[in-house]
Amino acid sequence: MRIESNLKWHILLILALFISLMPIVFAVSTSFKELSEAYSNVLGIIPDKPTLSNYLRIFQELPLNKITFNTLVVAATVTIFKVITSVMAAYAFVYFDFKGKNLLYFILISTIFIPFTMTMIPNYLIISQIGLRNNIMGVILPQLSDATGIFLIRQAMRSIPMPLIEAARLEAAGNFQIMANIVLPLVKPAVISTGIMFFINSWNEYVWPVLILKDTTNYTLPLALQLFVSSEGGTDFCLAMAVSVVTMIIPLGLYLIFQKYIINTFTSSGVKG
Amino acid sequence: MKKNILKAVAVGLMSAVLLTGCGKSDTGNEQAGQGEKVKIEYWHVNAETQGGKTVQELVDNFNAQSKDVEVVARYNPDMYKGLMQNLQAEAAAGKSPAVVQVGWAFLDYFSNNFSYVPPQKVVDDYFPQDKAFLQDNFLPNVMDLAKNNKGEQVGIPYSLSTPVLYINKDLLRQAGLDENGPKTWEDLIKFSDTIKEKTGKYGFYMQEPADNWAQQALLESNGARMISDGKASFASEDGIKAYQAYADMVTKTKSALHISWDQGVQSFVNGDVGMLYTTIAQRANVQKGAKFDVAAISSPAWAGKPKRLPAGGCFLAITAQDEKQQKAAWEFLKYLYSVESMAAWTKGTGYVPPRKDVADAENGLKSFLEENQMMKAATSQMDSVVPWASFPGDAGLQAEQMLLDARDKILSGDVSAHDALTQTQNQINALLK
Amino acid sequence: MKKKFGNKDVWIAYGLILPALLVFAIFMFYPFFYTVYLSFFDWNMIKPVKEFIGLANYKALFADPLMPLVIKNTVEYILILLVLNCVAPYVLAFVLSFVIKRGRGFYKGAFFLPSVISLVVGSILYLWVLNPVSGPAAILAEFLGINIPIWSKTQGLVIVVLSIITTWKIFGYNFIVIFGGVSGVPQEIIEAAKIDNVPLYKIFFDIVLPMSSATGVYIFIMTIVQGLQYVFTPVKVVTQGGPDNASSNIIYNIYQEGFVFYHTGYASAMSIVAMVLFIVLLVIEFRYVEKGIYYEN
Amino acid sequence: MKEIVFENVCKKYGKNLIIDNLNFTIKSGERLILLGASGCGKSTTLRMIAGLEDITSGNLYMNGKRVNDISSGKRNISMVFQNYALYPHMTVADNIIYGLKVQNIAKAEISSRLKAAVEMLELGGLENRKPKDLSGGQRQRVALARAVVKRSELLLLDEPLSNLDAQLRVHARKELVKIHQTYKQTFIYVTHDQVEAMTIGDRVAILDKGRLQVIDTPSNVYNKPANIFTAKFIGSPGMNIFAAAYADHFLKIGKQSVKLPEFWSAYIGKRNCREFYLGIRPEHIFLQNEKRKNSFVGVVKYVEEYGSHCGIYFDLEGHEVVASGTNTALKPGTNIYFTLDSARMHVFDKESKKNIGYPEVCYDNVYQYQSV
Repeated sequence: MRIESNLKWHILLILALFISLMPIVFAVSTSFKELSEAYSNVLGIIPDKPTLSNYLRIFQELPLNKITFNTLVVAATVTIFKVITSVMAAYAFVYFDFKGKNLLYFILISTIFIPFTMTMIPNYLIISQIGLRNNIMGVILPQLSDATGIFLIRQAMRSIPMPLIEAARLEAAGNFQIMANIVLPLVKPAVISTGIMFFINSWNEYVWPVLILKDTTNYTLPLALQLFVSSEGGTDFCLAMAVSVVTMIIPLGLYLIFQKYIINTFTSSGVKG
Repeated sequence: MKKNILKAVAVGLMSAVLLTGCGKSDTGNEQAGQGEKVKIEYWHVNAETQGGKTVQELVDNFNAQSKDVEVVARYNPDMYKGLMQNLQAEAAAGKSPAVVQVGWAFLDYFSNNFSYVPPQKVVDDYFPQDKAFLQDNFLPNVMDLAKNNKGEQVGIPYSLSTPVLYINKDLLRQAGLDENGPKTWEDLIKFSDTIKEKTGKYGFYMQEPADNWAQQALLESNGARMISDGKASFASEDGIKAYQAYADMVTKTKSALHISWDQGVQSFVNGDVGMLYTTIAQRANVQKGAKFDVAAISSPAWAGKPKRLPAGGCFLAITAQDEKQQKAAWEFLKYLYSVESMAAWTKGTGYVPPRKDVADAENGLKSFLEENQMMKAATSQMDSVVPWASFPGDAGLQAEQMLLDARDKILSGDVSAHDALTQTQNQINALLK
Repeated sequence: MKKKFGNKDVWIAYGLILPALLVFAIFMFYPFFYTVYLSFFDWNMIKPVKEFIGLANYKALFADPLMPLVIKNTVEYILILLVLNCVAPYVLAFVLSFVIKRGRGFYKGAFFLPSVISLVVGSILYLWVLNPVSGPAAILAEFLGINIPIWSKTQGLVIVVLSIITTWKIFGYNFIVIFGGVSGVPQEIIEAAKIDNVPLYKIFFDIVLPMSSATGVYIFIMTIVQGLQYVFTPVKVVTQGGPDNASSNIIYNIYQEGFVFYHTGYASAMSIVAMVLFIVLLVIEFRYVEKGIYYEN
Repeated sequence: MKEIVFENVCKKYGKNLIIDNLNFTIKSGERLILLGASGCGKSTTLRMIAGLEDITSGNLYMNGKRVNDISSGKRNISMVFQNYALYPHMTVADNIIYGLKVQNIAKAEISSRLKAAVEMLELGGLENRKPKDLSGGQRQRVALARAVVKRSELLLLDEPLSNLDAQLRVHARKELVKIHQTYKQTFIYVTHDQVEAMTIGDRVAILDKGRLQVIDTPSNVYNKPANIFTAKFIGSPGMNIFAAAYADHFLKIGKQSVKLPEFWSAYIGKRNCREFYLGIRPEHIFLQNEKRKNSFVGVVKYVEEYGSHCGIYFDLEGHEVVASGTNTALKPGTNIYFTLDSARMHVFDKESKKNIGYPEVCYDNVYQYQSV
C-alpha cells in the first residue's frame, strides 16, 4: 500500500519537475534548430536538422566574448566584495558588543526589504554624476549594498558553539587568529554557497544594467538577449535561445558543481534561535 | 561639492576592490585629446534582428573612409521609447550624443524636450556647398514627416516603414478564398471570418506593440484623424466604426487574434493565423520562418476611401552640442544618406528608402526590389504615407499609453469602441491642455 | 553569555563593519533619503530646476484612479505568489520529508535548478512556451483538447502567468529553506502520529506546520519581498503592464512613472508609499523571525 | 489481545540484509522483550510490527491476519519512542489525547481516559505544561500515558527507559509492569539492557546480526542458554566458554583433566561427544585455597572490584576465565585452584554451537551441588 501511494506522489513530483524544467529543455533544443524548424517542429526535442548556425551567428554578430567577460568581471567583483565585507560585518555583529549594534544590524537587514526600484532613480543620478554610465563599474557599485550576505553568514557564525571561541580566547588567540583559524573554516560552506549565489544573481542582473549600459561592447549577457527579441524586425527565437543558453551555462555549471554546498546551506539557513 | 565627495568615495571603493584595471572601459564621448579624429556617438535602436549588423557595417565603412570623424554606434534597447529614455538620462547627466534616431511618434516629445539643431541650420552654418542636399534628394511630403507642429524641420527622415498584409496563401486556398488576398478592409473581415469557419484557425492578427501605429492606419484610412489642431480627434464616427469593425472580429466572430506582438507574429509564422497586418520590417523574419506559401500585399483600404498609412521608422536628428561635433554629425549624415548607404540600409532592414532615386538607381535597389516581391507591397504604397500621430506636449507619452489602454479595453470586448475611444479622447484632451 | 572584548576592540568592530556601511551609505541610504526629498518636487530628470510642490505628489497619488487598480494587482499577485511559493513548497517539502523515501536528493537538486537561471531568460522562455496559440504548451494542451486562453490579454490571468514566471525563479529557494524547516521536525514525532492513525493532512497542519512556523514566517516574508523584487523583469519583458494596466503593479508603476513618463517626483512619492507596506512587513519579520518562535524538543 | 506471527520475515536496505528470516510467535498478552546489542535488528523488528518499516519478504500476521500492507494507523497499536516523540507545541494533556481526538472519540470518554492515565502515571498538575518544561522522567511518563490512553491491544516500547538515570529506571520498570497488569495488552519491548529484559519480560527474544538466537523465558535464557551466543550475551560478566574434551569419564581442558560425575559421563557418552565447548558462569566456579583432588589450576591475571564481590580473571590452559570471588588480595601470577559446579555446567556442540542439553538431575535440582 505504501509503495503505491508513493508512486502517486512520485508521479506528481515528476510532473511538477517536468513543468519547471521543460522551458530549459525547449530553450536548448530550439537553439539548435533552424528558424523554420523552430516554427514547424515546435515540440521536437531533438532537432530534425541540428545546426550550430545560431551559435555561430551570435558569436559573429556580437562581441559575445567581450560581453561574457564583462559579465564575469561584474559578477566576480560583486561576489568578492560582498563576501569579504559580509564576513567582516557578520563577524563584528556576532563576536563583538558595541554601542548601537542591534540598531545598526536592524537597519542593515531592513534594506533587504527595499525593492531596488525604490532607490533606482537616485542611484541612477549618482552613477550619472560620477560618469559611470555605460561603464560596468556603474553596474557593479549599487549592487554592493546588499545585506543578505551579512544575514546568511551571521546565521552560520551564530551556529558555531561559543565554547570553541572561548577556548581559543583562553589560549590568547587574537581576533584575527580566531577569525582565520576557527570561524572561517567552520563557516566555509556557508561562505562558499553565499558567494556562489551572489555570483549567479549578479550574473543574471537585468534591471539595473539595462538602465546603465549602452554599448554592446559593454553589455552583460542578460542584455545581449534583448538584441534578438521584440524589435520591429521581430523576434528570432532561435538566436534568442542560443543567447539564453550561453547565459545559462555558467550559473548552471556552478550550481551543479556546488549543489551540495548550496542545498545544505539553504536547507539549514532556516530560522533557528 | 557633493559630486566630488561621491566621486572620491566611488573611486576609493573601486581601488578597494582592486578593480581599477577593469574599470577602464571607455566612459563615453570624452574627446580624445591626442587623436585628430572627432569622436561622435550615433544612437540607434536596431537590434540584431532589425538591421543591427547593417548599422555596424555602415559605421565601420564610414570610419574607414573619414579622415577626421569617428562614429561610435550605440544600440538602444526597447525601441524608440527606450532610446528616448536613455537620451533623457544622458541629458540629465549633462551629455548628449551627436546623432540620434527618433521614432516618428516621438517627434513632438523630442522637439519639445531636447536640444537639437535643425539639419539645414548645420548645413547653412558650416557646409554652404551642401545647401541644396536636402531639397534635391527628398520629396517634400517625405521631408514634412519630420516637421514638428510648429513647422520646424527637426530632422531628416531615415527609416520609413508602412504596414503591409502578410497572407498565408495555403490557408486562404484551403478556405476557398482568393489566394491574392483581400483588397479592402471589408473583404478582409469576410476573409478572416471565412478562414475561421472553414479551417478553425485564426483569420487575422493586427500588430499590437506598445504603439498604435497599425491601428492608426485602420482609423485614418476610414476618414478619421488621430489628431486635428493639436487635439485628439480619433473618436469620430469614422474612427469608431473602423475600430469597432476590427474589435468585432476579435470579440464577436473571434476570427481575429488579440495577443501581444511577438506571439501574434509567432502564431502567423507557425501557420495558425491566416493574415498578419504588421510592418514591412518583419519581412525577413516572416520569410525565413514560414514554411508555407507566404506573400505580402499592400495595406487594404476601406471601400471607396483613400488609404492613409502612418510612416513607421525614424528620422535622424542632430543633438550634437558644439560646432566640432555638429560638423562631424553632418558629415556622417551625408554618408548615411548616400544612395549606396541607403540601399544597404534597405537591404539590411526592410525599410523603404526615404530618399529619391534610390529605388531605381543601379547602385541602389533596382535589382533587389525586382527579386523581393514582398518589398513591392511597401514601396508601392508610398504615396499613401502620412505622419505618425504624435501627441504634443509633455504629456504626449502618457497620451499614447492611454490609447494603448483603450485598445485593450475595446479588444477585450468589455467596452464598445464608441465608449472607449470617446472617453480616452476626452482624457487625452484634458491632459494636453 | 558573551564576553566583552574590552574598549579598544570596539573600534575593530566598527572597522569591520565600515566597508559594508560605506557602500550602504552611498547606494542605499543616501538614495533612500533622496527619494524622500524628490517626492516633494515636480521634476522630470532633465529640467535644471526642481519645482517644490510640497505634498502635491502625494495628493495626486491618492487621487490617481490607477492607484486602486495597481494596488489591487499587487495584492493579487502577492496572494497568488504566496500560494505558489509558500503553500506549494510547504506541501512539497512535507511530502519529500515524511511521505516518500526515495529520490529526496534528486528532487531537491532539480527543483532548485531553475532559480539559478536569469529571469529575463525565463521570461522570454515563458513568452514563447506559453504562447496560447502556437507555443509548445498550447500544442500539448491541444492534444488533451484544452484551449489555452489568451492570457497576455486577459485580465487576472495575466497576473497568474506573471506569478508563474516569478515562481519559476523563487520556488527552488523557498522550497529548500522550507525543506530545512520541515525536515527539522523529528521523524519519530511523525511516526508517533502515524501510529495514532492521524491522517496526513492533520499531521501537516497539527504538527509540521506549527513546529516549523519560524521558517514558515521567514519564507512568507521573503516570498513577498523577493516577489516584488523580481516581478519587474517579467512585466517589462512580457506585458509592459498591459492589457489596460491589468498587470501593472506598484513596482512596475514606479518604473513607468519614473523612467517612461519622467514623472520623477511622482514616482518618488509612489516609492515612499510602497515603503510603508514594507515597513509593516519588516515589523512582522523582526517580531517573529528574529525573536524566534522555534520549538525545541 | 493480539497474537503476532513472523513467518520467514526478511528486511533489506539496498543489499544489506538487516533481518534474516525471522520466524517466531508473540503470544497474546505476554510481555516480550527484544534484546540485543545495537545494530542487531531489534528496533527494525519492532518498527516492522508497528508498520513503520516495510517488510522485504515473508509474512507478518496479527491475529491471523496478514498485515504486511496495513499502514501503521490501521494496526491499532501504541508505541513509546526512545526520545518520547512528544509534540513540543502541545501541552501535556493535548499530547496525551491528540491521538484520541483525531479518532473522533467522544469527549467524555477522552477526558475519563485522560484522568485515568494522569492518575496512574502521577502526572497530576502537569497537564498544562509544555514538554520543554518537564523533567526527563516526567516526559517519559507523558509518553507512556499517551500510549496507554489509546487502550490498544498492542503496546510497543522502543528502549523507553534508556534516557533515564539508574534510579528512575528502577521505578519506571515497576510502572510498566503495573500498566501491563492493568490493561493486559501484548507488550513488545526493545532494549539492550539485560536487567530490564529479565525483570520485565515474560519471554526474551535475543537477536544477533538480524537473526533470532533464542526466544525463551528469562530464567531459561539465563540458566539453560540455547547456544553459545546467548550464554555469553546474558550475565555480567558473561559465561566462560572454552574448548574441552571428554574421554572415558574424564573432562579434559588442555592438559588438565578431572573425572566427571556419572550423570554427565552417561549423558555425554551417550551423545558420543568427544570435543565440545564447555560453559560455566563465573559464580559457578568454586575457588579453593589449595590444590585438591579434582581441581583445576590456573594463573591469576587480574582482579576486578565490584563492591559486593570481585571478578577474578585467570588463565586456564590459554583461555581467559573469570570467576566470582571475594578474595581481592590475589596477586597476578600466583596459582589458583578451583572446581566447577557440575549441575550448572553447560555443554555446547562444537559444530552447531548449540546446547546439547542437560542430564535429568540438572533439571530438577537446581540447588544440588556437586563439584567437578
